[in-house]
Amino acid sequence: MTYNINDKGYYGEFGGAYIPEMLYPNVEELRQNYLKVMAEPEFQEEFNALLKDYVGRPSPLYFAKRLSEKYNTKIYLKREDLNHTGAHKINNTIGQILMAKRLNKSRIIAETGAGQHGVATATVCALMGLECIVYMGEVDIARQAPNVARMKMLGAKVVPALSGSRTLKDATNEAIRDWINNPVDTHYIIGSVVGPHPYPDMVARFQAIVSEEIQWQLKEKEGTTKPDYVVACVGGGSNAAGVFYHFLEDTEVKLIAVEAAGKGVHSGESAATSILGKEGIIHGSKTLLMQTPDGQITEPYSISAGLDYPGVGPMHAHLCKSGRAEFIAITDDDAMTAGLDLCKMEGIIPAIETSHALAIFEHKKFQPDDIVVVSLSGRGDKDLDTYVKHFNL
Amino acid sequence: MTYNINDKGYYGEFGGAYIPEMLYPNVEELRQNYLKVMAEPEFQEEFNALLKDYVGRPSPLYFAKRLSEKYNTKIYLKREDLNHTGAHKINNTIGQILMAKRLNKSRIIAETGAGQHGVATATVCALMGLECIVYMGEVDIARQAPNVARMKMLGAKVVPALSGSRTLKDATNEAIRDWINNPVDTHYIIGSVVGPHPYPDMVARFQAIVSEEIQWQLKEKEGTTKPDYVVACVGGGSNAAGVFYHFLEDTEVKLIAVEAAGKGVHSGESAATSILGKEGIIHGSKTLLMQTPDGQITEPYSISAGLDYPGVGPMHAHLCKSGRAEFIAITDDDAMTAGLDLCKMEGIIPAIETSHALAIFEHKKFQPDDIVVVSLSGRGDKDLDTYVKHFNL
Amino acid sequence: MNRINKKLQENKKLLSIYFTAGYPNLKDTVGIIEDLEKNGVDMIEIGLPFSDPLADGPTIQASSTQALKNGMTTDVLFDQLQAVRKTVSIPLVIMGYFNPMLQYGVEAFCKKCAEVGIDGLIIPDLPVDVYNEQYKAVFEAYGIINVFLITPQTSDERIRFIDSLSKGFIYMVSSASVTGSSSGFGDAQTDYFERIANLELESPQIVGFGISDHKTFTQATTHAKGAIIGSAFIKHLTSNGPENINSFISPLLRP
Amino acid sequence: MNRINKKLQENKKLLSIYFTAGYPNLKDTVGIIEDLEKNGVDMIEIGLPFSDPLADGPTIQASSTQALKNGMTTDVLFDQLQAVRKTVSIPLVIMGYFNPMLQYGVEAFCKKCAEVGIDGLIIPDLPVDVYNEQYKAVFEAYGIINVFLITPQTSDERIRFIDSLSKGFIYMVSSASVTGSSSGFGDAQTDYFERIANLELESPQIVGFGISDHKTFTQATTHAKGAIIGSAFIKHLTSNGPENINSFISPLLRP
Ligand SMILES: Cc1ncc(COP(=O)(O)O)c(C=O)c1O
Ligand SMILES: Cc1ncc(COP(=O)(O)O)c(C=O)c1O
Repeated sequence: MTYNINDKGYYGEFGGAYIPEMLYPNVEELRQNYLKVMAEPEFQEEFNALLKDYVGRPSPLYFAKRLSEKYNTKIYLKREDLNHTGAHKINNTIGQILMAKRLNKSRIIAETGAGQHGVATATVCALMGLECIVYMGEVDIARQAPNVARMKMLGAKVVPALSGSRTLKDATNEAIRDWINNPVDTHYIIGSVVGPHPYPDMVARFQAIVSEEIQWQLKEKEGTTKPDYVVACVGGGSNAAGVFYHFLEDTEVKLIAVEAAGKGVHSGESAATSILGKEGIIHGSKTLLMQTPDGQITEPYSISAGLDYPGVGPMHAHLCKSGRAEFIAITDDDAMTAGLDLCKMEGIIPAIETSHALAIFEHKKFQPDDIVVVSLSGRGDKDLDTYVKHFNL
Repeated sequence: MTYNINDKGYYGEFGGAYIPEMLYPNVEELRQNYLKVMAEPEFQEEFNALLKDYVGRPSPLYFAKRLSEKYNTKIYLKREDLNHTGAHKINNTIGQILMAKRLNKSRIIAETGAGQHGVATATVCALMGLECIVYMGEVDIARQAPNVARMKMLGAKVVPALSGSRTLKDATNEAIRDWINNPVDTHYIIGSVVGPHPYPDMVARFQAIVSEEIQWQLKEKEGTTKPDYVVACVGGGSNAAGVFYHFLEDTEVKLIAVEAAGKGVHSGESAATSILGKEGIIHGSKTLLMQTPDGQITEPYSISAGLDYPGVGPMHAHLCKSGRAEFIAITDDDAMTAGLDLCKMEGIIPAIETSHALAIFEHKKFQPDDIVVVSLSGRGDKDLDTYVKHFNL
Repeated sequence: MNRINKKLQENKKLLSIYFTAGYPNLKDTVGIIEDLEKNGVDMIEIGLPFSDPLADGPTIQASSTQALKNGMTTDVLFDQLQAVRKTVSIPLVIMGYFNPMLQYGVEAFCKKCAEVGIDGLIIPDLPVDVYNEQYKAVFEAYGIINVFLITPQTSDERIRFIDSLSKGFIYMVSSASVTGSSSGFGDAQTDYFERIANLELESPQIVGFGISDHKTFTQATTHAKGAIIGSAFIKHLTSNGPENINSFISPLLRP
Repeated sequence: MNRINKKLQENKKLLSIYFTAGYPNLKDTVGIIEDLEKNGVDMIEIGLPFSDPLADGPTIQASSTQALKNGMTTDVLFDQLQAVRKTVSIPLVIMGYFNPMLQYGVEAFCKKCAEVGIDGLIIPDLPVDVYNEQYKAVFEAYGIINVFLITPQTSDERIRFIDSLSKGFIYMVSSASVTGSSSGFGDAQTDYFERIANLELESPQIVGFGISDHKTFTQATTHAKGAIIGSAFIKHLTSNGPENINSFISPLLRP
């Protein structure tokens, strides 16, 4: 079995491009070009130079000494929080903005949940001097205010999504509508491994740099390219796709995907797609999603805006269904506690999304000589208000 | 002439240790040990490992293409904003916490203005499991709220300084008082190249990594280790000390120090010490400071909390008086405009402190083939409110 | 012969109306269908509401949200349509997104359509290729016509491919947009309408998106066989309720 | 002979009082000095207020801030003291931070002190070594005694060095703290007092910091020659104004 995409754009039975005809030319243009463009030496050169000099890659692989002692195992944190703009999201937006330029697009749209992807998109648009419109759910605009301010400073227009649960799913709908309305000059920078083929694969490839680095960094530190476990939180799944990528086919490396259980998986306020979801179509992709028996998409809930999404990318649907990755759901409370714990133990304030992944250590026991790499997908500056309120600091 | 410190702890006529006898044992202990400890291979190893794996060094030297085009010169940005915690300040706190551990101190105090040094100190204390108390002016607590929240999350106690202008100077007074009251178990992590000898030199040495990197990074990019200009904002001067350090004695490299003019150098609301200051003693050091004819220290003003200090470190007093560095004062408005300009042109939101340095390009003309390295000393996440209000975003 | 094909043979420009099932009230569906036919409408698209109608503008979105709140589901819709063929004879098409159909089961869905007398389906997010490879056989087994969309961006080559798969009419999206976006047609549309006419496709075309009144209906049908009105009719329902359909339709047909 | 040295020869425990010049009101300075002498105080430290008194606790800080607001400056203080020796004969010491003196000019400052009859200076932030290397000659030229501080952390070796430079008394800081911090003395202080006594220094010691009443005065002067009260007196001034100095001093001396 392969865990990568096939040439029809599917991971196992998941994926594809379930898009209205209005989007066909755009998506098809991208599908025909993305691999070719990415393979161009000049593209690679420009991409890698920006990752190095602008984003600050490689991001460190940091051995968390005190955390490791506490949980009696070897914990490495892959420090995507140190990237420019503060999360893994920028790896993808750098790649996509270069793609958009090669496709002669002059106008960029994006959806955002936590605002990290919005900021990362606004950032690369400023860098390239392109117009930028970011759709963001009204609820997320309120709970991720610092990122809204950042997008505005970067010159992006932030448009509130007012329908549905007014979170990431609805922002994505609005972005797709914009794209339908602007089919010629506009590139849609999707922020995760979701959406119609070739987006999941393209985004995963741009994020794959993360696991590529983990391999040589671990080699330097532990003499092996293989961790025992790789742990990542999953909203749409781009972060997990990035840290899993180069380990997908090597089943000696165990993959753990952490989802948001919200107030509890069966509380009715959750975003644990792997448990609550069924096969279906969301945002142009066949995948697992939370839905009513009738096929209406359910409004998810998580304290973390970036995980508050009723689907997962098709890669993850496949990893889940095939058993390749273990899926674990972490509640709001457990995530928050793990986040604060990292602050106090290691001096790193994680994004609440990331805190879900960190909670793994209270939920699963590892062996003393296990090498566990956790993706520190983002920093928590955007979440200070939520943390402060939660803990009455 | 030398621009470095002499063995009595002076830069030219500036420096020394004008401290109450109560601080003598602490400062003397430090003076006797700091060079020895820093020279130890294990210290170097631990310091460098943390800078690499925890802080994320080397920080990129980024060629700012669009900015360079706009100003028709070659502008490189030294990306200290990408460091863990978001500014150059952490270079110093990593060094000092290792020093404190070797001196068997269990309790750490610090002053902070912008909150960056407070966060950087709280961070390394969390990392090492040490108690941390940060003094911060009441005015700064209000205008740098995100950093206050960060310190609390990191487990530090933030104590408001209520005297004087309730900014950085007063926070420093409070920290010194704390140290007087706790002479045995406590190390005071000063956040800039200020204070009694050996602090200015010790902090400068910890920050010197920045110019060390600039040398080899520039060699890679331009084939020379020497920029034509190095530009940095100066509050106490640690950022400038770091980027100047390895160029101090090479007068082919022109040094530009940018101070905060506030509402105008002669408006009565300014922090432009090099123009408004006279020789005197502040916080244990003989240096330039803003004062009344009577020797009372003047309350400074700047929109930027980190530059809102009535003195400069003795190294900078010497660089100023000797003419080795050019000192330029930038108003609030000009700094803010330069900051927003960087957002829109390069996708980087700078700290307001840093924005002062960036304003240099509107104030001084460079040649097309000049290589101008600007220290991007910190990111602007802490300043979003101030920017948003200033520009009505 | 399918009612759609029969209707397409009539020597007239066809007026087709879209509305969202279960809107404004859950039980309005059949009444609206009957009234539309009585008022001279040629064909009806019954919208099966979806939580995330990403090809629709605010008007149809809002009507879908309300319909779902009212309790509309796939089962309820089929229940309501159970006896529709006792009173209605014009072609009926269900327009909906693919996920609800997938959950119902595509075959079960087609079967049920056939049972209650639905003639065709418009599924914006079921791409032509997926239909062709996976679902064509089922649709044909139950005699359900699948209606494909084309847009001004669709290449001639692709249009011919779509034409070759079409068994009824081609849904010609007037401009690149979600529903309810544009008002009136400009030169770009005219060029597009003429370009398509010149292709001399096998399938007749019915224009949708942006048609709201007699003028745009006339413009749209200069070259095409008919036109579909959606958002404008939903707005009418929102303002006037389901009782006064005549006041919307009659000025369209007899201005 | 300097008034300080003369006073130190008296066979009694000396009570020295600190207050901030210009506090509570700008013109209170001389009146307070006169009253203190009248009430039996042996020596007075006149605080020259400073904007950033980093060795002082909140009480003295606040009095300094107020004094500066009242208009106290170095010039004003010397003006006020111009005629003080007409009415006051006990030793007078100015206690202040170094920067205002530096701005005045250290030599000019010493000269002025000598002119108005100031006997010594206590400058917490002028370190012994700097004094020794740069300012000793000037102080001695004008007959101004510089008073050095020692603390419980000061090593014996350093204390002996300080002793060797002292021309008057050593200011023995009772505990490691800023002014106004502790209340009462514990074992640590007693040990420290005894340790210093055992060093049998040349210079007499006067204890400061943490003395507020007859009890602490007695404790402090068991081994030392005298004690200085600062914050407690400032608090008294704040509460009772400059008129009732007797009510503070007399219970100290005659409980
Ligand atoms: C820090 C961080 N981690 C994780 C995520 C989840 O997204 P994804 O699963 O696509 O990585 C987000 C989304 O905003 C994020 O900001
Ligand atoms: C980003 C940044 N730059 C510069 C400064 C000024 O301090 P220094 O001159 O010591 O570098 C500060 C102080 O907080 C700061 O946060």
